[in-house]
Amino acid sequence: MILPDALFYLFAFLTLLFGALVVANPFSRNPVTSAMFLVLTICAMAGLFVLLNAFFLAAVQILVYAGAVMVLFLFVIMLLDLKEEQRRKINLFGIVTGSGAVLGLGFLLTRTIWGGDFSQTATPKVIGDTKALGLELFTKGQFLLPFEIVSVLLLVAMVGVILLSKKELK
Amino acid sequence: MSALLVLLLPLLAAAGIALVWKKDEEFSAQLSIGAIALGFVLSLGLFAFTPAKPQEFAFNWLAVGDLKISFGFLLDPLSKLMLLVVTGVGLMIHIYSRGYLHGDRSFSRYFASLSLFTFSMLGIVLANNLFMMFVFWELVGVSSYLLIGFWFEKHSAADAAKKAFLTNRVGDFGFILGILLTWLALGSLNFTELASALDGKALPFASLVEPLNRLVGSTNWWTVHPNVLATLVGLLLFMGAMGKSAQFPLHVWLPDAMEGPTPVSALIHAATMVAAGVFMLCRIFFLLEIPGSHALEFIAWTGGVTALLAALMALQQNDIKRILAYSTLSQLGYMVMAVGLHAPGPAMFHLTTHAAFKALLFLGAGSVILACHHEQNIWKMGGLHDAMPRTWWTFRWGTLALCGVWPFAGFFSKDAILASALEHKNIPLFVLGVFVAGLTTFYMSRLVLVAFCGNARSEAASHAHESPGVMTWPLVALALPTLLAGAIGIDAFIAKALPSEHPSPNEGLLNNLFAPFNHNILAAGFGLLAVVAGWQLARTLYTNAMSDPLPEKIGVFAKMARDRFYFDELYAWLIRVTQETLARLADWVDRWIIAGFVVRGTHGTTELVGRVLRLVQTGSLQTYAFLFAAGVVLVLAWQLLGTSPTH
Amino acid sequence: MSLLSAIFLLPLLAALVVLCIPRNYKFVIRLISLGATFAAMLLALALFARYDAAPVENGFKFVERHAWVSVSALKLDIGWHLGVDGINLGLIVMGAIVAFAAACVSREIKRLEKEYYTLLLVMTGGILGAFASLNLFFFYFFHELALVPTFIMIGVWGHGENRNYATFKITIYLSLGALLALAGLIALYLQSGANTFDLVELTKKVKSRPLPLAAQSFIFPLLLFGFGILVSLWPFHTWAPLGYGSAPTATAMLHAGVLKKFGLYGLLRVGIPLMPDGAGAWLEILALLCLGNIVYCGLVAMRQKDLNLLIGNSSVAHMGFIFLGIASLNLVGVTGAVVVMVAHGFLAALTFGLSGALREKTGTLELEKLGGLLRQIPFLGAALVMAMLAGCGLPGFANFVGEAMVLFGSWRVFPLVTTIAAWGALIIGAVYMLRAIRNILHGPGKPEWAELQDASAWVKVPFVLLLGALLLLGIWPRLLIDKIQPSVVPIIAMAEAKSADKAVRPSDLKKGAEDAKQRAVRPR
Amino acid sequence: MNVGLEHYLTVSAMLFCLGLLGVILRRNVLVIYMSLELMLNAANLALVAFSRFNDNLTGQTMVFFIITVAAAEVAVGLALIVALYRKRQSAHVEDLTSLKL
Repeated sequence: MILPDALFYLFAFLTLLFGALVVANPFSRNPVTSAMFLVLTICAMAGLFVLLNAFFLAAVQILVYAGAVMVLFLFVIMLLDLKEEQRRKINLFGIVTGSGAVLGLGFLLTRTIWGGDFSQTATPKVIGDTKALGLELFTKGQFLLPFEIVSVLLLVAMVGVILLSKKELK
Repeated sequence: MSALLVLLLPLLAAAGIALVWKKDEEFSAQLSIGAIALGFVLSLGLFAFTPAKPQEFAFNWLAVGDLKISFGFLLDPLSKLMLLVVTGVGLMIHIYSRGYLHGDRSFSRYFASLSLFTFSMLGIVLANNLFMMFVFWELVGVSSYLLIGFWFEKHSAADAAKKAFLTNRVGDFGFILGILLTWLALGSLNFTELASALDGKALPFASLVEPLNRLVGSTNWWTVHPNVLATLVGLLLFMGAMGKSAQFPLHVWLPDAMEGPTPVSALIHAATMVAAGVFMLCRIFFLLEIPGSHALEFIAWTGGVTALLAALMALQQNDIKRILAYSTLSQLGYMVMAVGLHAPGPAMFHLTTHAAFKALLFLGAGSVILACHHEQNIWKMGGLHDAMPRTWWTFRWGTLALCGVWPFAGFFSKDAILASALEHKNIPLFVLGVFVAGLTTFYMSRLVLVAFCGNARSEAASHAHESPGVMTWPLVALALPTLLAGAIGIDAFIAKALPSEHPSPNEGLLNNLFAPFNHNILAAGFGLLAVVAGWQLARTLYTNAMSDPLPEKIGVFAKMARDRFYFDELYAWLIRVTQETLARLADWVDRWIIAGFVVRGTHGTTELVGRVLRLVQTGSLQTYAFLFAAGVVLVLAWQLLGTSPTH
Repeated sequence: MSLLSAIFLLPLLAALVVLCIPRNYKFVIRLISLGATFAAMLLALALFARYDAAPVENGFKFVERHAWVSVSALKLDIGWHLGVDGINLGLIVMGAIVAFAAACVSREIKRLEKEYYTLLLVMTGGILGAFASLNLFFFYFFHELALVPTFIMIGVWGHGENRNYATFKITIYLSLGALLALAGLIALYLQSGANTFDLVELTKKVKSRPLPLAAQSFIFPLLLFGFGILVSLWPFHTWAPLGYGSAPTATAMLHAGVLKKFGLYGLLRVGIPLMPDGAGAWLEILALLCLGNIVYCGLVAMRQKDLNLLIGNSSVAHMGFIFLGIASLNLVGVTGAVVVMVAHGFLAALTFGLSGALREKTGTLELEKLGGLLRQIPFLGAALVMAMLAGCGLPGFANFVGEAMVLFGSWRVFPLVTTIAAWGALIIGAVYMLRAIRNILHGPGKPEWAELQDASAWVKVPFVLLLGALLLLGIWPRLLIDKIQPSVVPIIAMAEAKSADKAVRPSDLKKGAEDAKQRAVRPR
Repeated sequence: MNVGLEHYLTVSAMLFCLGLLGVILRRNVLVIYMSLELMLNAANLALVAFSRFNDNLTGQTMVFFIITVAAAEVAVGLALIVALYRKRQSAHVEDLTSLKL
């Protein structure tokens, strides 16, 4: 039973590595590289989802997130044809305080995570495959209304985007 | 009922003049003279025909809880006598001032305020309780303010009016406190009730001591002893009299009050207003002589000091009206001294005679001033005795009465006071009285010798001529009581009103003339001796002297006397130090501390805080994101680190 | 629409009518506002005449009551409850008379008349409504209704160079005070558990079950200092002289004369009876504060160079007397306080009216510049002299009666404070009043004022009216006092019906005085 | 020691911090936006982990909705960035300081 643990560590390491690379890419400041690394992070995340028996979500993650959202990002980067950013003066004070705050937050979160004892069920009976998720969403009746509202939300987002990106005609 | 009429007539006259406000003199003069003439006749009626027993009728003016203030009249011999004095002398002065102020622009305003004055004076005389007396006390203060400040265009007159009113107000402050204390201790303000509440009770204030002590005692450095309270009541009420009768500490306003027209000085500062204080002392005499209260000694000595001080000041005055003003002050000192020597009877007697001859002297001075074209300095007059015969002999009678020469009224009343000083075994006051009598004769004869005898010193004096009839007839009318008042037994009449007096039977005119001699030969003898001494000294110094020889003789003392012993400067300095600095401090605190620091302070701090917060809005996304993150971290830290993680 | 509600609804109605009149009919606007205030005055006088002092069930007459909002779920009861007893009767009549005088005096306004008169009428309606209503909600609402026009009028039509500063200061101060008072009222509403804003029910409830001491000692200071600020109690008084100095005459008359009494009326009606213990603890402090009012503001008034500031400070000093009367908590003192409230209303209106007329004629109120005016303006001068003398407590005017009663009342409870207060009133008051007369009226005539002519007949009407009122109440005070006293007795009874743990209360002192006099038991 | 809930949560926490760091330090608007997405995914991870270890599916349905919302958000966000770019011709954060007081 040590395979899933090994896989967990692998995927976890990959996710964190790619995440770090999205944020602070030592090689080039080009946004495209960070976009690519974001895609890789999402795929690593999908792997983790699989480990957590959330198979449907892993697929959705890759399909929607990696596929659609990142493509949008690339479109915008291409549209704005951002060049390599020339390195502006490093605002050391900003960096130090920023990372200090983030470290503080990380320390606090881990401290509480490892402090609290969570009741964990060793072997879950529930498998997050499509049928189970479908039943959960539509028959239990709890999430039917939110589902409809989300669809409306998407519509609103579309209208918003169209309006925003219209050229000022007047 | 007729008393109400006497009181209200002048008020109606004043109101009538004020409302109609027609400019012609005739109407206002006739109205107010008619009112006071009718008043005089009625008070004569009251004086003669009503029974001696005091009657009282009052109606309830204000009744709230245990405070019952009524508005009523107490008619007893004392008030009837004063009624006569006020209306009698007042009538003379009304007639006189019609001539004196002829042609003045605000003639009707003068007569309106004169009637208002008479109304308030009558109010004091007739009042049957302390509160009503206080009400009219202030009204008299205001009407004297209006009269003294009659020529308000003159700076000196306006200031004199203000000074008079304020000094009176200081006296009234003491008076109201006295009233409050009597009301708290004895529960009522009505004279008859107070008298009944007092006699037959050992120490009325004893019951009050314990609670008041606890209340005031919180400052526990002085305990309240009943005698202290009794004296306190006496002194506070005396303070009211002090203000009105210009006694020692509060005497500064009287000389300046000469700024008003002469009839006003005559009316106010000779006959009535200043006498109100002495009348009040006699009226509340039973409050003053509560066993254990030392108020009376204090009063006696204040009177004595005032008499001496005023006499000294009068020595060096050159303005004829100021000399008479100071002589009034010293005579008032006599009366207050008499009250202090447990002798309200002689005090009232002296008050009545003084009213007559002092009014005469003032009016005489008025006619002299008018004759010499408003010249008031005696060293600019001279040789008037043949130019103005009628004024001359009436003035001479007044002077003789004032100095206390035998047949005249002044002798009898002053002798009565000196006799009571002897009876009361108060030798120092007796000596002081005799000395002041000498001084009085000295400065009065100085005035007479310089102003009337010798030869004219100024061109205006040389062709002075007798004043018109309307002015000289009142002089003659006043000269009669000056001569006869002493002997016709007024003191016997007064004695009936004052319980503490032993009424001596009034045995006819003739033996009254010699009563003072066989009554107390020592007092009469010394009195006359002082008069003769004073006359001789003045004669040697002043017979047709061109300038005042006294300053070389007594040097700096003369200057001090002329400058009134620098009391005015002392008070001015005192006010400047206490009140002005306090006012300046209060204004400074108000402007800077409360309005400035507190208000501007809060205004300033809010602005400062605003400016600090602005610094945070740097506009860069980074700082916002950072602040956001830092905020989250702090909250989490505070929350999580607070509770121990081991749960 | 009974007599009482007609008195204050009339001006509000007139305000609406004035709104509909086009701007350039200036004369019609002025006529309507004069007519409305005159009618209100007549109604108020009729009310005064028909009010007999016969005791009635819970002390209020001409009662008018309509439930407005009474949501039992929210335990809320805001009803339209009007009523008059001895205390607010005098205030309403005085308010109506002063309002009419203010309407007459506002002839000096030369621009934006329409807005001015609407605001004036709204203010009058608000004032009279505040005094007439017995429901705490409307009591407060009408006060605010009257307060807002004050700020606007001072801001727009005011005089003087620091007019804006004065407007802001008076607005902030009064809103702060009103806020505190509101907090106090709401706390009272909640603590009393009577679930009603109605004063009569509230008093009944509190009489049966007094508020806990903790609640009282918390609510009373709120009310005291809230109303204190509204009434310019000593440390919070700086807005008053400044505000009145730069206010237009009518606003100064109405606010200083009438609206300022709202705080005192509130304290007397709500503060003292409902929270006797709370009041007991604070009265000594209140006595000292009002000493500050009388003496401190008197001294400051002495230093003022401008007549309006002097009068403003003197009106603050008079407030000290009313506070002293209330703090004495006995029948004589409190009745005296109510009399001073009414008398000072007339006095403040008169003095501000006169100084407004003077400013209109001479253009300045600087004491140095003025001088020797009595010859040119005899009527205004005589009225000013009488007003000033009334101000420093001359008998024959209503102020003296009130101040004498306050002195008698508070002498028993705070002898030292009363002595100093008497000194403040008699001497300090007289000093600055006479100095003002001396500087303005007496002395030789100055050339620049030579061609001044006296007030015309119409201008004299309000001053004659106010002087007449002062004199009438001064000469025959029982006209007002017999009506006030029966309504003060229950308040005093409630104020003294508290735990007798106080060290020295007036009751012990009275017992001491009583034994000495062996008098029959007096009505307490 | 087998992998428990804490491990997943630690990973999610670290990923969240990384995202936050990115938002604070990077000055290119798009990269900030991507790190934002990173933080969002960290949250998803934690939710799924909870749903797995608490043995019910609500966590996963939540993630499902979050993803849809994230998609909508990205669309609108990018449109905003494009509009911003068109107006200011720069996507660099330091040029967009018109909010400065």
